[in-house]
Amino acid sequence: MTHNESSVLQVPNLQSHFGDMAQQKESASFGMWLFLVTEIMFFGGVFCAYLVARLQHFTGFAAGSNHLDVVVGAINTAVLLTSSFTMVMAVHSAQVGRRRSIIFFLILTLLFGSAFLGIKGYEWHDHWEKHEVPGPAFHFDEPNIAASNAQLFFSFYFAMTGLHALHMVIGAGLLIWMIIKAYGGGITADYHSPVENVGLYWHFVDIVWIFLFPLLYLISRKH
Amino acid sequence: MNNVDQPREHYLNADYGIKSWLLTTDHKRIGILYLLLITFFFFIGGAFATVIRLELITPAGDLLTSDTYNKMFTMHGIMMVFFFLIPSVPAVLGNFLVPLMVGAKDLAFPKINLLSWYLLLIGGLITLYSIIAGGVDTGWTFYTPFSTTFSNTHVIGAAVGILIAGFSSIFTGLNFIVTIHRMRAPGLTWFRLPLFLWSNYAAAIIMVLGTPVVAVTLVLVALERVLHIGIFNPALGGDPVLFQHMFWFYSHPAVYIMVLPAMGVVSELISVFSRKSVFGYKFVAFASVAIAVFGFLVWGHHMFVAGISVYSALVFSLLSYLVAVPSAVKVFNWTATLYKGSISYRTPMLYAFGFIGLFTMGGLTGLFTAALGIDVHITDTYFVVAHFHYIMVGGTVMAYLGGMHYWWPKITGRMYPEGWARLSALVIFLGFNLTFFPQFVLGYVGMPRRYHAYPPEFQVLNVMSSAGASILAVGYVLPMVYFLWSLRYGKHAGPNPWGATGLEWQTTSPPPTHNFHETPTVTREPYDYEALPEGGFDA
Amino acid sequence: MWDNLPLFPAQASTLASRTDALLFFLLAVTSFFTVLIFLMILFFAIKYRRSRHPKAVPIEGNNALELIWSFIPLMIALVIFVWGASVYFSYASVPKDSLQIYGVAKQWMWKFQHADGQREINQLHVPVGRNVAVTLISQDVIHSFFVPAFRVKMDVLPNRYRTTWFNATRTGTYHLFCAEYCGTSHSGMIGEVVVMEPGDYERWLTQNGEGSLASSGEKLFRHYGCISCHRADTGQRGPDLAGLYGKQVFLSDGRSLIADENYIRESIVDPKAKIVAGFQAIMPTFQGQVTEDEMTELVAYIKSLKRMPLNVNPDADIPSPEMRRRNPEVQPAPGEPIKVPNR
Amino acid sequence: MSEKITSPATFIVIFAALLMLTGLTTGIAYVDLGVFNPVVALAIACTKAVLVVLFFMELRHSSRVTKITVGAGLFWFAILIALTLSDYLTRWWPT
Repeated sequence: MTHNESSVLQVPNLQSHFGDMAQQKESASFGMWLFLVTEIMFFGGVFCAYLVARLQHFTGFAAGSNHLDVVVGAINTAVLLTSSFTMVMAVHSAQVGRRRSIIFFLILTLLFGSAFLGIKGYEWHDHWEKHEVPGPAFHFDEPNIAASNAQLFFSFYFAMTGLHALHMVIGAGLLIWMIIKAYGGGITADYHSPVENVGLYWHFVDIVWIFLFPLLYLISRKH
Repeated sequence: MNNVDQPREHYLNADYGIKSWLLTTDHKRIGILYLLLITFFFFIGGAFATVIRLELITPAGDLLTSDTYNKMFTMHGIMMVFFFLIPSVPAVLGNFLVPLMVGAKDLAFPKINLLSWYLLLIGGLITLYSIIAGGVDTGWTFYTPFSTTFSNTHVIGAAVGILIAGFSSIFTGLNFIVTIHRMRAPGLTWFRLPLFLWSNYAAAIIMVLGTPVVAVTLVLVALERVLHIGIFNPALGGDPVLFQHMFWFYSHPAVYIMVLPAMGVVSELISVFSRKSVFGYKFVAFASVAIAVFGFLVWGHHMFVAGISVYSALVFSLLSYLVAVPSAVKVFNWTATLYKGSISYRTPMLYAFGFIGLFTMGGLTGLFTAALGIDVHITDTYFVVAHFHYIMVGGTVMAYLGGMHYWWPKITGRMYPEGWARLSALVIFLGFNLTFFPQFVLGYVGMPRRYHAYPPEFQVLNVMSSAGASILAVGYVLPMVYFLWSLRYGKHAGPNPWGATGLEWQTTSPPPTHNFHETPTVTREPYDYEALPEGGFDA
Repeated sequence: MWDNLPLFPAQASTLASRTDALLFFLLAVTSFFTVLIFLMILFFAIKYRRSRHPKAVPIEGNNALELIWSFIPLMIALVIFVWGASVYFSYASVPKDSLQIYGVAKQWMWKFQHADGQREINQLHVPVGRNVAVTLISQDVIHSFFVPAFRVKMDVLPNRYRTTWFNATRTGTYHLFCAEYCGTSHSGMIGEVVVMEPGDYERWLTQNGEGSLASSGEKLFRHYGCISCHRADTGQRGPDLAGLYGKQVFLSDGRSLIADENYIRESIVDPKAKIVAGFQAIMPTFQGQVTEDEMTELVAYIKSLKRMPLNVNPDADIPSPEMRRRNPEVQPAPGEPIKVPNR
Repeated sequence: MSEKITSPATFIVIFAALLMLTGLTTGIAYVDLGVFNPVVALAIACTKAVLVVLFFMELRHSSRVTKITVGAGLFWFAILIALTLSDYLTRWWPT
């Protein structure tokens, strides 16, 4: 945790302002966690707004929620969890230094991540077809339900899943970067903190979805 | 430690050319880049303030149209808050000093540090573009539904600019926290850290935890303008008061982002110019952290008349009084530090005195605004304007200038001219009080803020305020001139012209690129002036 | 007082003197501490200046002192808190016997309507010595109703009625400001509050009357066809509104609420938002058709509807939502007023 | 600071548990539990999140300061929710 001048020389991948690899790795990991905490607060803001709006317009939110396809949502959750599993295997491969299996698992992660985005895109398209996208064309006809409240639900739905998807896209970019880096032999058993930190980010985005799925799809099924 | 060992190579002359500056990862050079950038933003924000004060000399709205005036105070607020005050002490002095004070070669993430500067630059340019393209007229607070539905100015541009600047702030905070945790020199335990580091650490906590919330709030505002979503739009079932909750969750603690690092500067100044350890070091250190934490619990006091529940208002008012205690503790400790000290009246100390005085008045008037019954009357009046200018300008800017004078020899290797500097400190103090003290009266008498024209009976107080502002402007231009002058003609400074104890004074002035010729080891408590050799400095 | 340099606002309401008393207490406390700090700094700075006191005496700190100067400010702060809260509670609790005035804020004017039907713009006439409640709503953005002489301020929100009150103690004309920034002519959204002797106020009312608010509301009630469903006799489609205001309403989703102005308003602009138990959501929305002024009249009319003695049964048990779901017979028949005991 | 390497078997077990919990929460959503539907759904989500954080993200083996950091993030999120709700949940209380 402290500076050590003597070990500076001749360690590849060690940036000159760090004392040793352990300090560098610890700093990078701590920095990543700290960044994820800022992400908690970023999504936390929207979650808070969602909670307040749902309290105020409970019936409309429940009705809107029932227009989401739970089965598709559940499948997508499973897809994303699978990508998290392959990600953790990629990190594991990096720790034991198997280059080809790092690349294999990273590509799998990228594929599952893309599949998630594809399914999400299919759902969005479906809502578009059904005129469930907020705007002048919004249409929602159910007895005893105010369309404006259902529209507010869909506003949140698109804002929250949209912000989540944006994070997924950024994650996919990071994965591609890692694949290239691993392909060039830049990830080894001695130096793999980039893959670990991308993994942390990927899992965090997964966790956000773990909460979005029940909040948007599930908790208003029965009422 | 004589002032003749001017180093042959240091961070300023290690490399030349535009590229060596714009692509640098040296925290000291990035600190200078920040200094240039926020000085630029400060004078833009100051220009808007000048126009505002000129308009308010007469009761009628005769200089500008209402729309222009509204854009002026909006842009003044946005520029000063997001592009000057929030980056001021942390991004300039903090960037320069945090690695030096912990005895490290750089911040933990030098490239991210450079990225932070570019984010502030890009955010600032986008915001400036919004100004040139026609301006923004929502007030810096962006209250909905005015900002989302009714204003037809460049709200999205300003929101995106602030969002990007917000990420700059997040990354700076993140860098500071990791650096202070992971990069301290051998022997530099937490309770040996200079108080400047404690307070910057506390401010970094707020940057990291608060900024994301305002970021996502502004994203929602922008989305609401572009798409047909109505999260804050009452016409679509949304809730404008919810916006205020989310906005102030960050924007109240943001005041502590501005003032905590300033308090850190003052702790250093008071100590070195009294040649004494800060009285109650641990209490001052923990007070910083306490302010950072409590600061997050009080945002509702901006909303006592906005339509929140009475019970919620009670809770927020009570919590607001709790945050007053650590602030009071700091003021008492600074004052007690002077007791039996050996006090020198060098310019930085004058600024520190000015800070304590103005911050005390700003803080104590905070007791008025946090008192529920009185806040009903004074919120959204000039009383509040005066109150937060005492904290943010009287507090933060005084400390920032004090710090600039104090570390100027370390940054540039040259001394500033003492006579002129004392004069400017005095001019700023007087100008400031003349500008903002009348506004307390104005507010209690009932003049609402953001008024382009006002009833004639408020004129005398407004003229006093405008007169003060012109004095204040002179006070702010003076340092610009003599700092530039000193770069060429200033006396050479030795490594430790003030006889201070921090690690930053153990290296040469200006420091070499890697800060220390050999990694320092700390064996003493902070502010141990006994251990220093007698004399040899001119403080 | 100097006309060009007012140092203190006029004190013209019961709340003003209470607010000012707290202000003076705060001024005393804060002046004391400001002067104390200033004098101590000055004293130390002179006494221990380097030329006279070249060698500092090292002092680490003193825990007892730290405790004292944490504890004393905390205690003072708590006193201020309690005092401020008590004033705030008075401000927030609208007395039941208040004279009711309605108002609409819009960019950039104030419109007020008195119960007897007088309307005025950017002027508000009120009697002295009487509790006056002002219920306000905004037609567009957030405004704020601010009368410095009364020490009263309240943000006026779109889509939500809020009520503030005051009891003027001195006749005269006082400033009315919009205190929440609301766009281009924010500073032009000012008016005056005219406080009159009760007799003068009565005279003013009769000179400017146009028929009471409730009677205008009744016309609108017929004009918009509300009457065809919301009636006690043959109504099968909508709940009768007599005696609705201030009473408990059971909703079809099992919740219940107290009918206030905001509930009535919401039911007009967004009828499906809250369905009364036992009814179908067949009412169309009137959003965009009813102006805020008309809305005020409608609300005033519905508030004025007293319950027919015939249908009143103050001793009847309120069926709990649970019971109502299981046993539909407990539900009030359509058109029958909701039976609730007096609270 | 030697690195602890978790065996893939652990990851497979956790992964299976996560899939099971997903199925479980989806199924329970169709059972009427009254007010407990959201409670159960969020409890399961929290369990899943904890599994991911502890095992996939290896918080178990992280430094103390990292654990404190995560705790601080959750604490601040709780502040945001709690104090915002302190307004919304008490708005209709009588004065």
